[in-house]
Amino acid sequence: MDMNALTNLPVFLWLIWLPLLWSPVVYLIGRLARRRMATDTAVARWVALIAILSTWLPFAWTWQAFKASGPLSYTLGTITLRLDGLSLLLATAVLALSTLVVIYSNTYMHGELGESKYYAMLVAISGVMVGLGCAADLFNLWLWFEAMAITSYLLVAFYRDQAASLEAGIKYLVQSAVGSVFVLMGIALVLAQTGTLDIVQIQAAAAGQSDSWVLLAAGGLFIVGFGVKIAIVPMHTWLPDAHSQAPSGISAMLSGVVIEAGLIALLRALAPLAGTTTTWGILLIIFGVSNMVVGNLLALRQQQVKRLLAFSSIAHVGYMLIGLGIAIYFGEAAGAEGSFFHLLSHTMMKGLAFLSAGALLYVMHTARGEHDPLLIADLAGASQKYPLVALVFSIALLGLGGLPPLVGFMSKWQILVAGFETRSLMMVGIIAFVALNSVLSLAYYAPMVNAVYRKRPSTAVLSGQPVPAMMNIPLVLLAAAILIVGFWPSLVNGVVQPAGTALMAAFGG
Amino acid sequence: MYLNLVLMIAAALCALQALRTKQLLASALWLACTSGIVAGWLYALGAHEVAVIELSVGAGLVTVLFVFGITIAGEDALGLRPLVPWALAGSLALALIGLVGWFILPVAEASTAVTEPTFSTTLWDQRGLDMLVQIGLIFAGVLGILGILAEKETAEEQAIANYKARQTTLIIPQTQAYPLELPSDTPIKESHV
Amino acid sequence: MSAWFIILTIGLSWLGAVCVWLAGDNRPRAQHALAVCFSLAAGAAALALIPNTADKAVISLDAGSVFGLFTFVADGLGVFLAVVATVIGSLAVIFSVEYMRGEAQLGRYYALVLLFIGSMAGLVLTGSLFLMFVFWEMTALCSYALISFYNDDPKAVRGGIKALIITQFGGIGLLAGTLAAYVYLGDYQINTLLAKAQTLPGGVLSFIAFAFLFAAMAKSAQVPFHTWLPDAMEAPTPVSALIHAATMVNAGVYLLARFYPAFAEVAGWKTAVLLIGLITALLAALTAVVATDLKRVLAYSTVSQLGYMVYAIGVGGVFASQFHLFSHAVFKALLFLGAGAVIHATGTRDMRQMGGLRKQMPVVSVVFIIGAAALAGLPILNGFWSKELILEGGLENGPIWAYGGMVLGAGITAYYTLRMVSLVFFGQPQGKKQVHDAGSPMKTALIPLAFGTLTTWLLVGLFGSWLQATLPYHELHTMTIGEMLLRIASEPATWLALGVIALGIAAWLLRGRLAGLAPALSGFGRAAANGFGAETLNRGAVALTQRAAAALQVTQTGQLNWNVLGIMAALVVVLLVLAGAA
Amino acid sequence: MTTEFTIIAGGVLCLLGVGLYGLLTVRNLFQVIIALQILVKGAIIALVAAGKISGQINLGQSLAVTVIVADTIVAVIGLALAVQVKRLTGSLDVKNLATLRR
Repeated sequence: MDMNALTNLPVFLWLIWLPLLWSPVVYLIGRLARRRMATDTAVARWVALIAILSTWLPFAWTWQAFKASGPLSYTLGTITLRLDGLSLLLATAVLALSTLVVIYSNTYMHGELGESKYYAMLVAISGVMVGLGCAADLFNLWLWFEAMAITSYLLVAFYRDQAASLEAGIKYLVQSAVGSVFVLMGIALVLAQTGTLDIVQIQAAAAGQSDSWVLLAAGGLFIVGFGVKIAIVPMHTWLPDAHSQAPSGISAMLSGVVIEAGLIALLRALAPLAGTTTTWGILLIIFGVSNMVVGNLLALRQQQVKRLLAFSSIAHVGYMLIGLGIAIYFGEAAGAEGSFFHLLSHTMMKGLAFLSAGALLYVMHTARGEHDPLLIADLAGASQKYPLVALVFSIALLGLGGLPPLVGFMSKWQILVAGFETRSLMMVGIIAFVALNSVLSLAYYAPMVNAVYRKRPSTAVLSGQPVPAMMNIPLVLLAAAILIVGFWPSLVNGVVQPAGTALMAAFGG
Repeated sequence: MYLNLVLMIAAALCALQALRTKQLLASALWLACTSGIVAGWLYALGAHEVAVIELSVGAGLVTVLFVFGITIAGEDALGLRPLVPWALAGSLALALIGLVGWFILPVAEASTAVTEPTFSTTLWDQRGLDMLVQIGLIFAGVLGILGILAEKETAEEQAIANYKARQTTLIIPQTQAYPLELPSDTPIKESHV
Repeated sequence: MSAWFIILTIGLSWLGAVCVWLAGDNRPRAQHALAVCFSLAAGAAALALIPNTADKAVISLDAGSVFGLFTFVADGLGVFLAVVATVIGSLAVIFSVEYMRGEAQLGRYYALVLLFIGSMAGLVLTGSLFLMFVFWEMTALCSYALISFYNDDPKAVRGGIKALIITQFGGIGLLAGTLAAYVYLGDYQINTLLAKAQTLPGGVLSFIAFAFLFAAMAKSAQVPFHTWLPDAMEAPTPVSALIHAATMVNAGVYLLARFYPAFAEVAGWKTAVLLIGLITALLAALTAVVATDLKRVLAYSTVSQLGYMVYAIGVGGVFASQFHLFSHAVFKALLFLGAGAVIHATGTRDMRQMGGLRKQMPVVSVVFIIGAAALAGLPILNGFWSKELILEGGLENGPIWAYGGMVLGAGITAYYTLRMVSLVFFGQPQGKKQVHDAGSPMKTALIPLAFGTLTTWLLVGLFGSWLQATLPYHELHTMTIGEMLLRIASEPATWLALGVIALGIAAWLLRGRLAGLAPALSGFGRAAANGFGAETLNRGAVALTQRAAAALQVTQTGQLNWNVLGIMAALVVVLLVLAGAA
Repeated sequence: MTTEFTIIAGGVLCLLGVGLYGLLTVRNLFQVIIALQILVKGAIIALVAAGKISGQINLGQSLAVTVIVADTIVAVIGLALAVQVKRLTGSLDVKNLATLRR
């Protein structure tokens, strides 16, 4: 590969390679600095910040190029990477959230054993997820997916001296691995049936075999295989453990973008098989409903804040699945747009919820060297000592509950509109059920908000430490985004609409 | 054809044995056996290169790692009553493969032969991107193992111990400044006035 | 011009909320002052809208995608309710200066009150169904947060969450109706729905009509959704006066009145509305008879009066219902604030521990009795005129049995009102505390309301012609003051109603003789306390949900083997579904 | 040819079935990882056979190599986790590894 070819690479590739190249640099510099000085000056956190900030540069260029000429693509050998609306959506969410998480971790993770590894993985996983969003070859997609899993195992089981953390890591690993084998089986079936792995070519080949049972089986395997990572009920059982045991920044990443990356991987894999049956959409709707029921009911009984938030993620995946189901089954583009809007708003809200809960966990337990979970009872009176964290936490929770004028309401609304647009009586019933679930979810969000504003503080609050200043930055930014996009939802149209268009194109034509 | 049948039965039996045996070391060796048979099977299919890799990695490297792990960790929890009842586990597994089999069997005849580039061209040129991603994968894997398993990293440990010590000294005056016990429950005002 | 006043009405309230919050809880004086200033300014802006009403949208912003045009209309109905919200809102804020003095977390209190005032004004001024739903939910949110304001008290927390869940549950009706209208009409404009209602497929129109009715029932605390309102009385009393008496609970009635022209022809709709109003008015009034908590008596009376308004719409009396809404907002705010002054002074809400306060709190007792007389429907107070208008409309256009029920309700109202007044202000003092009359901020709020209770009925002609001029789709039976006087004085129905009210009063005065009835009524008292079964229904639903959740928790075994079983079972199910469909 | 590939598919399904059955019944963490490895063997054969069916056995081989690498990494991380669990809790039993539930 000569220099000319290197400079001619499409700019979006740097969005993928740059973090991946930075990752070993972050690790090595972090290690060396620590060896040399034997103090607690962890350089890795600053290098990671530079790394993630530098990725915004190719992002801006990519954005411009996409606006100017639509989807970008790059082919090496027989494998194509294509950046379309869907990839751009994921890239936006991933980059934004990982930047904030790096800033957040600056104090949260400071002084932990293996800090440089943490940052190396965090930087790597953001590149990997962008790559996942761009993969246009079925096997390559799986490989990115596997890479995402492998980079996240360490992050989940980061507290290696905590049995609970290891337990969560093992469940996550085994269940992901089972899912990944199912996906491989599906890929083998598709390859055997169509003779190709390129998504566009598969679609062309599958179009002629609308009654192929082999392709049906492949689609089923994809749904279940990727479904493990998306936490579709009943493959969700690992999620509450992993999300509650991981460091809070990672919980935010897992809930905010990793689940969503899995969802986009599923859509990519399922799209070329769209012609074989219309049942895909129905399956997504069925799973969406079961996700909402299970997620909400289980969240209702939780006493640990992070575990509760994890269950609420399961419920929120349900909304996205229903929107996508509407889009796929009824051909209703509004469903896809609503779903992608909800994906973005869930990234913001759940990101904020985990980060602010994490901030409280940090000041009440972690900073004191304890590993107790944050209980709802611990929240009592937090507003008196931590007014800012209490406010943003409440904003996140009320947004998740779907109260206007926060962004969660707007995105849910769009999904509901799509449901009514189908003018199908069954769908209207389902939408009413969705709305009912939204109301039910208030039964566990509202008590937390109440607890935060109690006048009599809990012991944990009384003995808590002050919130580090760096931690406030991502909290304030996310809260502002939730409010601003809530008041002005068309702000995100630039990301959401191309994604919707891309999905409809992938499934429709 | 009969070779395939034999290999298939042998592989499945070895695999089953690996999961049923009551000795961890034996279990790892049965896995190596399975791997060896699978390698032979791959060879018989005409996949000569991958057969070699399977033999060296699957039967060789992985077994060594298993044995290594087993010697560190020791035997434990073997042959206990399973958490999912045997009957349920067996019938669900059978139902699953039965269903998948119903969907995909019989497998159709091979399509017309395509002239295909050599293995190395396919691997390094056509699937070059996969190779690139794999580098990242290996890096992440190594880091992951280090992160989970690394023995005490003396310099780092020391630094952290220092850091934690200083943090604790920061905490102590604070915990004393705030009363840890809640003030005795003063009744809330009867009505909210 | 009116566009700016609308922006000011909503914007000033919200800006005030932010400012009070930013002022911080360690500067309570600044918080009180800021809250009063901003609420008064918003009230002034709303009043300035009165001469600037119009029947067309004066603000229109394109929000894009599925959110439609954000429009605001300054028509009579909207402006009237916005004025009620902001003016009574500012009086409640002034009252709070004394009532909330020394309380912790004033910032949260005032911010939520101001946020509520702005949202309520937005709810009635907007011309877009989508925005209406947004504001609808925002008022519910503020209401919830203020009910739970004293959130160290589990009762307050429970009450708040109950209110939130029930009104949100009703909100699903508004949501479904709005979405159906959007899908079939192509936009969210209220005027589009009113203009094109008859072009909708019949089933769709009925769906929208009943969905909106469902929403209105939950918001306006109609049976069987009324149980949240009495429990909402854990809120600070100025909040009860503002949100749970004068403004938010009227939103349901407003919704029905606003869309009456579209839904009047829907088969069964008017009958349903009428029935709900009748049942609510009667049951709530009966419950008020046995309640002993002063604020709960007022809450039940609110439910009952809302029943009157709903009934009025059911018999086609949109104007009468709005006129009663107006009167009720004024006298009920007066009653609540008066009750607040009493509770503030005595430190209890139990009427059995009050008594004899007439001498100790002369000003409060005078204004409270004025308000109570209006509630009882005694001439010539505002409640009398508007209630008579409703009853006469009911006699003319509704079934006679419903009319009979409503007149009976008027008698019961008189009975419990008198009971309340005499328990609180007459008889022997029961409390041990030394009680003082209200201070000047409280009086500043009470006296204008008392004055309004005496005089607002004089505005009937103005109010009517104003509504008629700006509501193109409504057929209103408005009248001038002279017509009203003549009509009410000449109708025999008036005298009948007054007779029943007199009977109610007599029943209280002769209660000693009627004591024999007490055991017979005790079972009824229990049923009333239970909200006539609605409370059991609530508890049943909660228990069922909790039990389902507990049962579901078993599936989260935490054991790896079972987790993998979940994945396998999912694959089996997916393949079975696919096989079934293929 | 049909029968050959049908037999291979049957073999893949057998490995899949055995692996999944193992995941449901074994309680030792090492054996859990072994069960995962058995599943992966099935996937490798499936990919190679799929390549052969479509006349591109070298493609199938390339995919299989990648899968071997990736899943070996997963297995090793799993082993590392298991060893660490044993160090920390003194047990490899899945049943003792179920503190996070409900």
